[in-house]
Amino acid sequence: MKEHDLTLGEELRRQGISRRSFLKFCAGVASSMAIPAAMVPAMADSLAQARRQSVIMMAYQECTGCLESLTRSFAPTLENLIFNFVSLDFQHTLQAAAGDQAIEAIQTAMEENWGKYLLLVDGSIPLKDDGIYSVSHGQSHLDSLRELSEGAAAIVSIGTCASFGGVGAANPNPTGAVGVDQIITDKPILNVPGCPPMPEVMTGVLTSFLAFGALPEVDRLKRPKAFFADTIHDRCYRRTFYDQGKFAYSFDDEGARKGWCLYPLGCKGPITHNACATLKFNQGVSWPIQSGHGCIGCSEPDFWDKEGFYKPLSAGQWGTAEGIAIAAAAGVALGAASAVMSRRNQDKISGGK
Amino acid sequence: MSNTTVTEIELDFESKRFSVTKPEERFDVQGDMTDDERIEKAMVNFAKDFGRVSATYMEACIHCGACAHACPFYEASGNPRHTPIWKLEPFKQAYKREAGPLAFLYKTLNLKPKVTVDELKEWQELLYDTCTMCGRCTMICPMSIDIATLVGMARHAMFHAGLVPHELYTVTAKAQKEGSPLGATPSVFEDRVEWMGDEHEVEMHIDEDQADVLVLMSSIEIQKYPESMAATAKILNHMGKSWTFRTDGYEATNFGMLSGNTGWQKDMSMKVIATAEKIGAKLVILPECGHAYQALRWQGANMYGKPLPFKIQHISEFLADAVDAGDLKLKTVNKSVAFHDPCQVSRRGGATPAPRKVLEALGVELREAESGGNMNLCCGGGGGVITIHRADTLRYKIMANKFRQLDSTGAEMMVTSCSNCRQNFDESGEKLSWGKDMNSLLELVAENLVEDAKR
Amino acid sequence: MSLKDIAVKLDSGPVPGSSETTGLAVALLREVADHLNTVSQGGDRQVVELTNLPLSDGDLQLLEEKLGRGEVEARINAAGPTEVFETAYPGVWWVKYLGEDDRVITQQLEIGTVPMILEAHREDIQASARQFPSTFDELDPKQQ
Amino acid sequence: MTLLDFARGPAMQIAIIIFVVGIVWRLVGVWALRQKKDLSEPRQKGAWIGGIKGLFVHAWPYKPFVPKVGTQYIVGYVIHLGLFIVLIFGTPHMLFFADIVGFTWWTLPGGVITAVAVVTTLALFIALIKRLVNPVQRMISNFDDYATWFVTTAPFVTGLMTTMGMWPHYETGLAIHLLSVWLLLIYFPFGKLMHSFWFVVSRYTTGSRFARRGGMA
Repeated sequence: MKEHDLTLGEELRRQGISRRSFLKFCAGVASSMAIPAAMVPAMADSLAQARRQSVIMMAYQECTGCLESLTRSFAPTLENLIFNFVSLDFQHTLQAAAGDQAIEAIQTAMEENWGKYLLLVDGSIPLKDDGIYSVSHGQSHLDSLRELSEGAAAIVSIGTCASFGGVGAANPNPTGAVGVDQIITDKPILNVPGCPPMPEVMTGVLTSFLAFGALPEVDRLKRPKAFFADTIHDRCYRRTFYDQGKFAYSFDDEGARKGWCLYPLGCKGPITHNACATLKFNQGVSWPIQSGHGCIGCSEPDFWDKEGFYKPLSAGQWGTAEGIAIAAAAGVALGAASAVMSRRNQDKISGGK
Repeated sequence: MSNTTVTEIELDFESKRFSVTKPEERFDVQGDMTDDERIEKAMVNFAKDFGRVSATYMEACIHCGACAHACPFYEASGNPRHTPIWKLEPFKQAYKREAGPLAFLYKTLNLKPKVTVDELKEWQELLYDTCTMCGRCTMICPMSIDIATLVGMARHAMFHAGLVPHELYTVTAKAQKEGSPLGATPSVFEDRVEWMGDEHEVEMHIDEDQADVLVLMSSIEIQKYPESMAATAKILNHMGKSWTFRTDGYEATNFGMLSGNTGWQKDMSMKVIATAEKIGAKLVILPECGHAYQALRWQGANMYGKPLPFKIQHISEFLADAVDAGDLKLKTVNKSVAFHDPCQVSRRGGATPAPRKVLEALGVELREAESGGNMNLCCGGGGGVITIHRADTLRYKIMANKFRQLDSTGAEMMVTSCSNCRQNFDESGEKLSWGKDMNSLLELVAENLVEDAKR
Repeated sequence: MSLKDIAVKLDSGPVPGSSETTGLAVALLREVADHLNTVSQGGDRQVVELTNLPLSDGDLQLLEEKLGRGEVEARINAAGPTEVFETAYPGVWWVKYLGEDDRVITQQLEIGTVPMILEAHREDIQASARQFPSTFDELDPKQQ
Repeated sequence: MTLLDFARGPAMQIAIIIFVVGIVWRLVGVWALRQKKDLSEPRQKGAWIGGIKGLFVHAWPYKPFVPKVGTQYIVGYVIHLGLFIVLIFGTPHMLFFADIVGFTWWTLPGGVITAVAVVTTLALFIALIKRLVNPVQRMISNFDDYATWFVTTAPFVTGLMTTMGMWPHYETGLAIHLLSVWLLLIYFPFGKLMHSFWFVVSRYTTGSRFARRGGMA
């Protein structure tokens, strides 16, 4: 366990990585986290003092999309720096071990780093029927989460499922799926929602945890403010078109070709907090709005159940023409009834005339 | 105030206008009823005639307060209580609570409290003393609400609840009992007709068995301006019409309508209608009286229950038609004239062009007052207001405005075709030293008839 | 709207970014002017972050035009390439941190004597001081 | 369920149902009342022409009244036109209706809508102050008048606050804005906002009644 005793700075020097490279990494992280560039040297110093961190990553009711996304970080050479430095002690999908061996690995990692390890969770956790709908190695994920969280220093929920229940919790939520923070209440929890989440956010969160020894500042949904403070709409390069009243009304009209605002096509940018507009996906290649599709609000709770991805925000459940007709008929009935009552009253008054 | 009904107060026939002799003793509450009974009566009689039209008006108000600025009473007093729509407040409240489509909600949730007798007593002044039902408020109302009609309905309620101002009640009760509100009983009427016939050497027709034209008179004219009878006779004779006065149906005024007693209103109208039917009249001529026109021309058939078998014309309409037909040869009157439109005949009656046609035939220089014609300022005496002494101060103020309006035309001669307006002008003119007379259109025509043109 | 209503068309697709300017570029130039004043009076190095801002392509073009190119150009190979050039205004540096494939990770305007990434740092100098003597060890004794 | 989901979902549905039921209820409740036929002989035929005329003549006061109520009418027009412009030509608003009627139409830039909304809100406040200060209006005002003012003004204020980013969270602002509109819809049938229907009925009624008599209204 000699590796665990080295600081990150020492480790870097041992690997012959220059200060320049390290600063570049820090500059990249700082930029993505909106940390002032002037703080980069201080951040680098602090990070250099950090010790190797044990990380356990659990996959529960999930689709592995989050992991796919995380492994496509913005600059693999730089990410390697940090991912090489954490000790990923358990990750079901990536590791070679399986079955009993894998379970042993978890036990070992837990025991050795009790109270210190960072628990990353991917996927929602079903609560219904004692969590029977999602089980690994005979243990329900509900029990697994309870057991693992006990020894964790902090928990990071990766993706919308782990954060808010996500797809699993979509109406009618057959498994009673919920996010981590609805089960665990006595640990520091950080949510990195998104379907998938942005890899840069994970890098930023890890770096910040290592550099400052704590999870970064979060908003009311426990999302790191550095990435989730602004809405997509606030940062969108098409925002000026919104302000000018230039919109695309179908995916094939002039507005769409000219790259105008997608609000009428159901873009949820105004109510979605995420950093896609600045960081983009796939190593900064593009992101949904740049590809001509409105934001579907995947980093917000219940994004599946917001009346369809293509319904404008200002529209909603107005009902159906039949419903309105029924309401009108009810109105006619009530009106007629009240008029009949008034007429009867008049008849009574004028002596049954 | 007393609950005793006193109707036996002598009328002051010598006064400049007709009312009771001892106004200082007031009996503004009639009958022996408990408060609950009064409310019950009020609501029942208010709701009785309520229909789609009145309900629409009750629903439509947006409380913008514009009507105040059209009301002669508010303009004279500046008192927000005199805002026309406010005069209906208890009834609007009752409508919402008892009769409107949402009455159920209002009642069960008690959103609109029950109207009390004290409120109604308070509103007596607003519904009778300060409203002539002139309808000017409808002209300014952005929702076009016919407040005057609603006030009329509110008066139905007030009458049956025994909450009519003393004078108006007295006059009305007398009219119901004696056939005329001001003591013009059939025998008095007959006497005066004969007197006028002798005085003006004009052939009078009275109680003819058959006639084409039945002529009515208002008791104001019979008692105060009897020359009207002579003038009418003169013109009809001149035209060679078959006409008659009838002692069994001569009274044009309808205090049943003014005070709010629909039953009495019907009695009064039916008397005239029956007479006209009896003598086979084709035309009933109404005298220069505004509310008589409203009562018979526009409400008569509704009282009768079917369309009337004869035509009804206000004397000014009759004269206008005669002018059109060339039946009247008139001398030219070389004077400038300002015409005061009686609300019930012009704005609410629709006969606005008639007097103008007649004046044109007389060759006068008609000077229209600012806000004249259909927009005319009411004299403030109609709707029974002139009988009510409490209303005097405000009525004089209104008249002061009225005088200013007419004087600003600079006309030499003032003309109207409503004897109630006329008595108001004459009485107030004396009080306020106006120094001018209000003349009758009818009499003006009669005076300037070219007799030798008789066919 | 249902899926059927979404017209499918094979096209070159929308052009990412926009050639229009948003006014942000002008605001940035003002910020640079402020920083230049600070640094010229002996203040610390100042950094203007460009990546976080929703700059349009037009904005970037405008910035490049206004700032121009100066005397120094450098390419650093540390954890991937980094490009540095001095603008036409000495002391105003344009720094592009690139990933593999020369893709921009983050770019900044640095106002100061030398950009941070270009300097040789104390830790690295110390390391080279420790390492340097080994160069002698490997020399052929004959040449000593 | 977040506040916004509630506002876009059940709250909207409930509000629209109450809105429709209430309006029809109140209109039918009046129209189904008895109306005695007027048996008097009309002076002229074609009373309906007078009714149609009545719809328009009361859109602006007759000349003698202009000095007294002209300003009030102008303020009223600013409020009504402002409401109309913001409601019909604001893109998000148009999309709200488009979702119901199935077609879109031309809209105004956001800045113009914001400016119109600001002017309208000011006019609403002027109207409120007048109501509080003018003795006539203060006397005849009741709960309905103030409630109506509130439910009309609230969507403007919340909408402007949302547009200008004055809420801690846009989505909360949007939700509050939507809820304020639902409040308006729910209150609509029960108060004087119904004048949007009654004004037609009432003006037509008076116009035709008096055209029949030959008079003017």
